[in-house]
Amino acid sequence: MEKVTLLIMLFDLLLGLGLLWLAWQLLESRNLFKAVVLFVAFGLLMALAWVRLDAPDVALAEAAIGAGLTGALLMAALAKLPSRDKSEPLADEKGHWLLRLALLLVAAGLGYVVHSLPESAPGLSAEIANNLASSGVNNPVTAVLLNFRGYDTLLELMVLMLALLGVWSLGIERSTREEPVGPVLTTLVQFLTPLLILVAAYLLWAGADAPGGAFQAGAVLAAAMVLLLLAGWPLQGLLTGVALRLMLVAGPATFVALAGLTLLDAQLLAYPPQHAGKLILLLEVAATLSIAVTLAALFLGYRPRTNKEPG
Amino acid sequence: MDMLYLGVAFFLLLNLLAGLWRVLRGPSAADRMLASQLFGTTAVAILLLLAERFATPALRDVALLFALLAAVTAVAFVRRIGSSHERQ
Amino acid sequence: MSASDYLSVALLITGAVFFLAGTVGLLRFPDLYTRLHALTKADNVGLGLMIAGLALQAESWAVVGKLLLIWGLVLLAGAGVAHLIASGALKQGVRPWKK
Amino acid sequence: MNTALLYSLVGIGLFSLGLYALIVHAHLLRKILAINVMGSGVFLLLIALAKRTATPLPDAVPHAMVITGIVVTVAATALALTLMVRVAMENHRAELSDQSQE
Repeated sequence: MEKVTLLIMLFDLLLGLGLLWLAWQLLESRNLFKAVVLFVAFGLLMALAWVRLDAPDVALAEAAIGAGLTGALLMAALAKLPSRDKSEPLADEKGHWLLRLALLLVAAGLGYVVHSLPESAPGLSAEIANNLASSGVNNPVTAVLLNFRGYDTLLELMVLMLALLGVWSLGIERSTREEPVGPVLTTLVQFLTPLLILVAAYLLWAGADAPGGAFQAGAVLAAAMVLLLLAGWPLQGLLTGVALRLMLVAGPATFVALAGLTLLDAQLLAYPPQHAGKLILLLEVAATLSIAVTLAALFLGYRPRTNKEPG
Repeated sequence: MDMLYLGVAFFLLLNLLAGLWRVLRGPSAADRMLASQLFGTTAVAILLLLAERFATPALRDVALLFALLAAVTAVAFVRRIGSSHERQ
Repeated sequence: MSASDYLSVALLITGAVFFLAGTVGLLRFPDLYTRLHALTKADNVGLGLMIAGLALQAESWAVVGKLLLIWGLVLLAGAGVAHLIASGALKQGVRPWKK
Repeated sequence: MNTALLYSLVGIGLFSLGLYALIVHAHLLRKILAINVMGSGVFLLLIALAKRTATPLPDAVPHAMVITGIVVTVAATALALTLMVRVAMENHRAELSDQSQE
């Protein structure tokens, strides 16, 4: 038994030191492409850290977003930078000792505070356990996200929408000269896309009882769309105008409608327990669709237009 | 068995961190991308071992996601950056 | 420990050796094209052996199915990505290593 | 040393490294990566502190907050990257200069 605990501790120590070392390397590397690849590897190790901290829901979200979307977003942005910009010498760092000292003091202070926190703090876990039966789902994280603190999720969907509005108001439509798609990429995408859609549906359904839910499912679905865009499918021509807008607002609109209805009856987003399960599923389906389309549109980087619209 | 799962997982984590040397050294962008692809596979193996050791089936779903999405970053690299982007 | 446990132990350890071979190849081989071998060592054989070892311990057939699905996906992605990276590099004029 | 404390300290370390890089480096992509690393540090601290329950199940509220945070981070990163590309188009380099230009 003693040996097992020691081995787990060594694993944790190696993972922690690996994370810190990777962060240092990626932030101080001369070459920006290297920094991006290291950042993707950093996300991989973060997922392992979530696993060690008993947070499988967070690990799923990190895997769905870190492995698929973040890397693709960074690669696409890097490709748009002027080429001489990609490996510039780092700033002269000789004069930063005062800053280093100050940050070291801040880190030491924070470390001391965390160290002096009590060993055990139940937080809200008892309240969640007591109310889980009336929430309509069995996974505490889903219950918090869509029932107990549903307003957080509502506002989060609004933030996603705002980010997309920002990108659309800035975004520059550029016709990148793309190489023709080879048979290997086509086959790969043909195999992966249906599976990605299936896994998204599975995660959405599983979210009620096990780790999973709207965020993870939405991110996986977004990854499928990003893959199709990368493989040259004209998704940006298909999803335009009213259809696109409807999908973008499906999540927030369902949420707001439900918030209004519950406000008439009792309290903001307090569902009647006998309907809670169904309402959460409805919200999750709408939120998954909106999250997926919003994230894919963020990757696209400009507002797709119909042919009729003036450019 | 517990000891073995943990031991192999620890060994694979060491392997992964050693492989980072290739990302740091390059020389080409394609080399770095390839190395990070290998990390994805190693992470899948570690997750499956931990799923068995700690009896947490959800970790298999995390591994499944890594396996499914491993190609996305690499395809983004091939389609957007290509391998000539930097040669030293 | 039963016979299947011993078999699992053997499979897991052999799998770990293949992962080690993959890392050594990644670090020591002279050029991009030879380093591609590292990917196949770990993906195809190393992970395959590990999954066989874990499948022997699995509690249900559904778990075995999921494990095999994961292996298949890693194989597909590994093969596809290796091809895309290599053919891209070849087109850009990265020359294969010659002794 | 217990797990929660170890990962909390790693989280603080990541936050400090990210903050340093954010201040020191001029290139906008480095700044975006630095903010992401800082965010990961904060998330790690939150989840590590959520583990300090008496039961084996950790507190689910920080977990839900971090999942929300991860999705918001990727959206904010996408917006920041678009801004960066725009700056690079106007300035011919992805940096903000000290002098205000007309």
